[in-house]
Amino acid sequence: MSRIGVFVCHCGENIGRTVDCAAVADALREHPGVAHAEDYKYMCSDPGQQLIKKAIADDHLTGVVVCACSPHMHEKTFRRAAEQAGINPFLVEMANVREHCSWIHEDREQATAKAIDIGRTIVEKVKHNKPLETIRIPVTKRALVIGGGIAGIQAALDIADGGHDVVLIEKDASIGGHMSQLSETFPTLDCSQCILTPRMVEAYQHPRIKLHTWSEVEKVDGYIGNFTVTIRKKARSVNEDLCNGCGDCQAACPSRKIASEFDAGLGKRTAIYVPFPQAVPNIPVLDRENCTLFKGRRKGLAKDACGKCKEACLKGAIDYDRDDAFVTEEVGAIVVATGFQLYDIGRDQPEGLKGYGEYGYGEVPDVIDGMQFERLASASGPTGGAMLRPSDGTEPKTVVFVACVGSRDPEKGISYCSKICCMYTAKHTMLYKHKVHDGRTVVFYMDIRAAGKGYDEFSRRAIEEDGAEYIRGRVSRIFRDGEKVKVWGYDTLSNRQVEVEADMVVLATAVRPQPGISELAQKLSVSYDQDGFLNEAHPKLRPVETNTAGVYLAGACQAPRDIPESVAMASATAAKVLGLFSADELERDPSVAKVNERTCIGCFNCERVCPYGAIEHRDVCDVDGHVCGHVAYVNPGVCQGCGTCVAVCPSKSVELANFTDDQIYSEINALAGW
Amino acid sequence: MTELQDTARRLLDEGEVKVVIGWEEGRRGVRPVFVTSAADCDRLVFDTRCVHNLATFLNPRRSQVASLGKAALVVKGCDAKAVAGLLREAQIERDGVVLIGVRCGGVVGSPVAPDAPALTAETVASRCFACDVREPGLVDVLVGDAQPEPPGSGTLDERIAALDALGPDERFAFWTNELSRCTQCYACRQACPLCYCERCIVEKTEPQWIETSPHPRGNFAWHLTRAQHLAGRCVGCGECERACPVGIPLALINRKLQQVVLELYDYTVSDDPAVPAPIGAYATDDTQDFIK
Amino acid sequence: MTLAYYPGCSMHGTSREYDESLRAVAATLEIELREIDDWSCCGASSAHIADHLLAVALPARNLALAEAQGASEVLAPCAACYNRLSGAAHAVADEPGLATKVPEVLGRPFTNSVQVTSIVELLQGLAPAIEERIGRLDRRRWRGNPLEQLNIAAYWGCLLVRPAATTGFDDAEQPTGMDDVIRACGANPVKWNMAVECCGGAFSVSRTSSVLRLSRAIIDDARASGADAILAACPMCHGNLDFRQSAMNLDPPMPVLYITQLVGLALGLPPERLGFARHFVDTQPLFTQLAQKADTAAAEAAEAAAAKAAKAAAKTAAKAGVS
Amino acid sequence: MADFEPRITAFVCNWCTYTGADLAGTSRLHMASNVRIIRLPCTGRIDHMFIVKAFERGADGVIVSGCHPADCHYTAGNYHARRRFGVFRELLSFLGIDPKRVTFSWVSASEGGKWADVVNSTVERVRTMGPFDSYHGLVGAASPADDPFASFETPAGATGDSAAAPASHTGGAS
Repeated sequence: MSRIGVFVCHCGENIGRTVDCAAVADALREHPGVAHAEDYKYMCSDPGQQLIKKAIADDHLTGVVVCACSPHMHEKTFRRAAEQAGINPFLVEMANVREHCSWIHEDREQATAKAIDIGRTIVEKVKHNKPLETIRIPVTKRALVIGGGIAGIQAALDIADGGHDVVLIEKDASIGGHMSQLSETFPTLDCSQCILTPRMVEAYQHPRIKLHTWSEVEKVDGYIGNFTVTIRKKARSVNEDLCNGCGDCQAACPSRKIASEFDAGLGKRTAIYVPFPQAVPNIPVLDRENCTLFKGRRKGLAKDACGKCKEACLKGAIDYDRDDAFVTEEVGAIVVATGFQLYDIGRDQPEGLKGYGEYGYGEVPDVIDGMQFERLASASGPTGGAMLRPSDGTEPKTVVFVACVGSRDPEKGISYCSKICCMYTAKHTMLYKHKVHDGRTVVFYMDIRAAGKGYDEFSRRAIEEDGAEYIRGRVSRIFRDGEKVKVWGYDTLSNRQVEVEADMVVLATAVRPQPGISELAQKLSVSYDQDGFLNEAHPKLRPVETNTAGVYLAGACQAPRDIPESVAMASATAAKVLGLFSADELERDPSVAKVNERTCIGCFNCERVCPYGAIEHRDVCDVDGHVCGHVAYVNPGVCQGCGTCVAVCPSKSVELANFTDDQIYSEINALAGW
Repeated sequence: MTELQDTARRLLDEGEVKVVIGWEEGRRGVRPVFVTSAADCDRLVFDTRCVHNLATFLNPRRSQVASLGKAALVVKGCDAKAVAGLLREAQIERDGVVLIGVRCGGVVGSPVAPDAPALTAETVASRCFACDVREPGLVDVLVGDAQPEPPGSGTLDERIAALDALGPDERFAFWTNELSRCTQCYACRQACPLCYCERCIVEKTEPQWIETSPHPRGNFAWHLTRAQHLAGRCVGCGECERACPVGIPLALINRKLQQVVLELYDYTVSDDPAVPAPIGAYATDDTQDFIK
Repeated sequence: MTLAYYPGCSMHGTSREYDESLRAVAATLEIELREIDDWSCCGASSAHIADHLLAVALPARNLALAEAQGASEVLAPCAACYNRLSGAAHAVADEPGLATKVPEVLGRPFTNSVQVTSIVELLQGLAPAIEERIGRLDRRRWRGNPLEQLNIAAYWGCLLVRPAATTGFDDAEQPTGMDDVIRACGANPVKWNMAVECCGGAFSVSRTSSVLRLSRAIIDDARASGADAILAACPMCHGNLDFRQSAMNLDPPMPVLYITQLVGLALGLPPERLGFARHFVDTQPLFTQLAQKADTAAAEAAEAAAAKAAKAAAKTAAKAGVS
Repeated sequence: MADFEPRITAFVCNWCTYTGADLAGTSRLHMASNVRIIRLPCTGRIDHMFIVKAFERGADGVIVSGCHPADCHYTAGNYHARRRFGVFRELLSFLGIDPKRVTFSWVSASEGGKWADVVNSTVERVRTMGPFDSYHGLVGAASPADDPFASFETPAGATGDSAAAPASHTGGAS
């Protein structure tokens, strides 16, 4: 027999003004199964909590209902109080008579009646509450960091320095990410590689960091504290243990005209290549798509068409027959730091985006994007840092920069601000001006968004000291006109059309998430927004966590981010990971689903709807031990307690703790007496 | 006919199966038969009276059938869809059963006639109008001659349209009247090849979601639940309605939900077990006109 | 296929060659055009700057007539008419109140059930039929399709694909539909910069100097991009580019073809039936040039084939000699 | 029907709508008092049986509300619910239960105003539709308290307290 205690809170006047709290207590005292009912000015206060503790002890209560505010407010408070008084905290529930009653109604009679209903409903529920034990799960104190850009490197270093092993994986041949491609960085104009390279080397040499480059996440199983990650090590065709990075293979390779990804297509590379001189690790990969030998093999030639790199390698490190290999790593936490790509604005676009064919990108050689400009300006770039335009290698005297190409243009598919373009465009005008003193820079912009430490000063400097001409307006068309590139635009401040005869045009194209981000998100059960950026758990209070426990976000995979923000996020994820690793066991809300194996029919509807992959198959054996069927099993460590499985179970053979059918049925029934 | 018998004989002779489940001539029309010896295979028949959905016998909980050993099952198009449903829902394994597909041009509404009647718009089962399968897929062997489309009769859809045209109150009155006869005998459930739960929800107490007393309110709850559980799964074999001793037009409800999942989710139940059922799947751009 | 046909004022007036070539092409491709009975002005370049309701009601009247005459689709070959008709249909569907207001103003029922189709959409859809017919012609001619020698710049102007929300059948900044039609005809669309730039439009009379400047830029860019001719689908554009060309002192002049004329040529219709005589820029030199190029190409092809045959014969002979 | 006060049972998810309703409270948005909320973790948890049972037990209308698409705390529970209720709504309608008695809505944690709107509009709509006597009366008694079958299953408390029930239900026995 239930002995429920009901405690009605006045919340000062917040509840008491519209609800007759004493009447609520009186009514509920008469309710069957209620052993104690009283009202008090502030239940959450210390004396209030003492009342509850005393009643639990004196009246031997089997459950507690606090008619007060929202459970989101004080459920924890009262559960803790009950626990201190010696009953299971999950036998305590809140009846929300403040947010859902006293604050939204005026008529005292109606509000009181409703408050009694709410209290009665929760009393009926608590009658069916069961004591639950917090779930404890062990933690593998090892982290996986996906992406070896600045965010991933920072997160890996912080976690490793905190004393835990880190597996860092990078899809490209070298870590470093986009930051390694930049020439100089805003707002300080310090050399990007000079500050990045030491960190790359540090990560490579750190005894606690295990690096997999040229690798991608194939599969993620498990849950917080206990992930099993399968990593695809893409065929590198070079034995990493034997290679000493001498570069002889690269020198011997006859295919020398492949567009270099690192130089954003402006430079050339060989088929076997190290993407850039400072690459970490300094081990080449063989690009099978463009390699003469592999082209021949694909055509089915009996004899290999080339083999120069193998001949050149004195260490015997080249291995043409290596296939993709798979390694599994056990980790307790995952940091996603996959970064961004620039919006390729050419004609052919993925679904939902429309491109900017009218800007001639990809057709007019002297129309380039921001990353290409970085390479032109970089001392390690294809021109050795000389400001020469791609079409004919001459020095451009007039350069037009167009901001917000793709960004903030919902008509064309992207409505968000890419955040970094205002600053890097200002930087570009300065880098250019510092190299071409008699050059002219024209910037078409929508707004200048320079919020950040030293940012506005920096963009003012571009205008005031380096003479960039800022024109507020959009560009309608860019096309080739002989040697020149003509830019048509509109100056919205002076209300006139503008035509600029430029030698080169730089488009500040939008920042978009990496291709394949949605597949990765699905592997991690992390949600993403309509633009493909990964969703944080809460935009303000949990900005680096995701809704999948144990998975964290750093850098531009979550939204457009600049370097300082990416690094700050990375360190924040490291703090989260180190916090997680500080205990040997995790505590989880015990509101998880459980299958009744005696009635489960093994249709696995539950498995099909489970967003977390928490459902497993279990064999059922007959008396002789032969497998005679299968039933579902919910892994309580993975289950997050949504209860979707319960709703689709035809025989109702799965129950969600604390939201059982019994409890809900009782609540519905309690309302029958309105 | 001999093709069917020969196939069954060969399967039993070669020991590939222990039992062939098909139809035979009974005293009151055709009836299901379990043939366990090759010598009995000439009892097997197939004609327009073979209305029963034999896939119900594959339910692994039917231990008497399972104890006979590996079975070969004679299937029409609708039966094959039911087998696909069982595969889709992990109730059976494909190599645990041999499927002998028979080409089917429709069956009669009532199987009790002494001879196989020719199909006319009057005699054909109303559900055959909605059937798009002349040759069942998924099968190991396919027998019988090519069949024409069943004679046109959209009576089922017409009746649904007529009900749809009524106001809610009139529809409610119609169904209250129909369901008032229900005795909750659960013959509809037993006949259904896809109602295979060992412990049906109606038998679950604590809580007892569905009132088992055969009053209209309990009957509404039962039939609402049965229909919802079959939404996107029902193969339209009509066995529930045929089994109903009080003649409740259950096929109307099942057919209506077939129309609904087709309209909302572009889904038609098929004999391909790899195609997932619409409930349990979703698309992020599913219709939500009804959601405020 | 039967379509309601809304000619508008131009097709019966300044651009009769557009109308003639359209009718010739339609007859060949077995499309019945039913001119809307009692059609009236679409409001084109003036109504929408005067009054919004008037600008919707004028074209809507014609759509209502088409509806009453049993049509489900209306072809408006003139780009301005198309723009106004599709704009009105869109406005009635989209703007609250207009669906009841417009029939009231018109004094006749209007359910907005008619689809408005542009000439480009129509011909794009007919591309397979055009190609099929060219294939049949090719089997009969010895020197191939002379249009294969034609490099032509597809000029869209402003009204066919703007605003994107009401037209919507192609990209507003980089449309490709006319290129598809050009390719279907066997000719080569050139890549150029001015496909959707303004020709000066309705200012042909009131501000001729602006029109000359704008149209000239278009013609110059077409020529610089290697075009032998410009393709237009708008009577106003054609007027500005063709009729006003004499004032530009161009040498040689740039022929401007209607899209239906090009299709007519591809279908093997005689130029007389396609109204080329009505052009201000003589198209004959273009045809002569294409024919010459085709002859040369055919001769070269024949020569190459003969050389190949000779080579093969020599090889066989050599083989025979060895054995 | 002016004195008829509809009884509405609302099944809402914990993360969006329940929190949105909290916000409505915090913002002191006044609304009709006819709705009783039952809190669930997710719309994915909501079974069609809840709705049927609510009607059986005297509700005149039902609200089902959760997170907007792509906002689900559990990633996809609301998508699954949307499918099931898309079908169930049609089923109800076909059996003659006017789907206007059931409001499905997406109310996020920040949409306190929308919640008030959903509550008020549902109450008003059901008020004009009148009490759901046809369903309640299926066993021949309008009030569950008078229903021999219901009293058999209803916890004694609910029946015992019916005298103290605030809103009087005006439906008559059929």
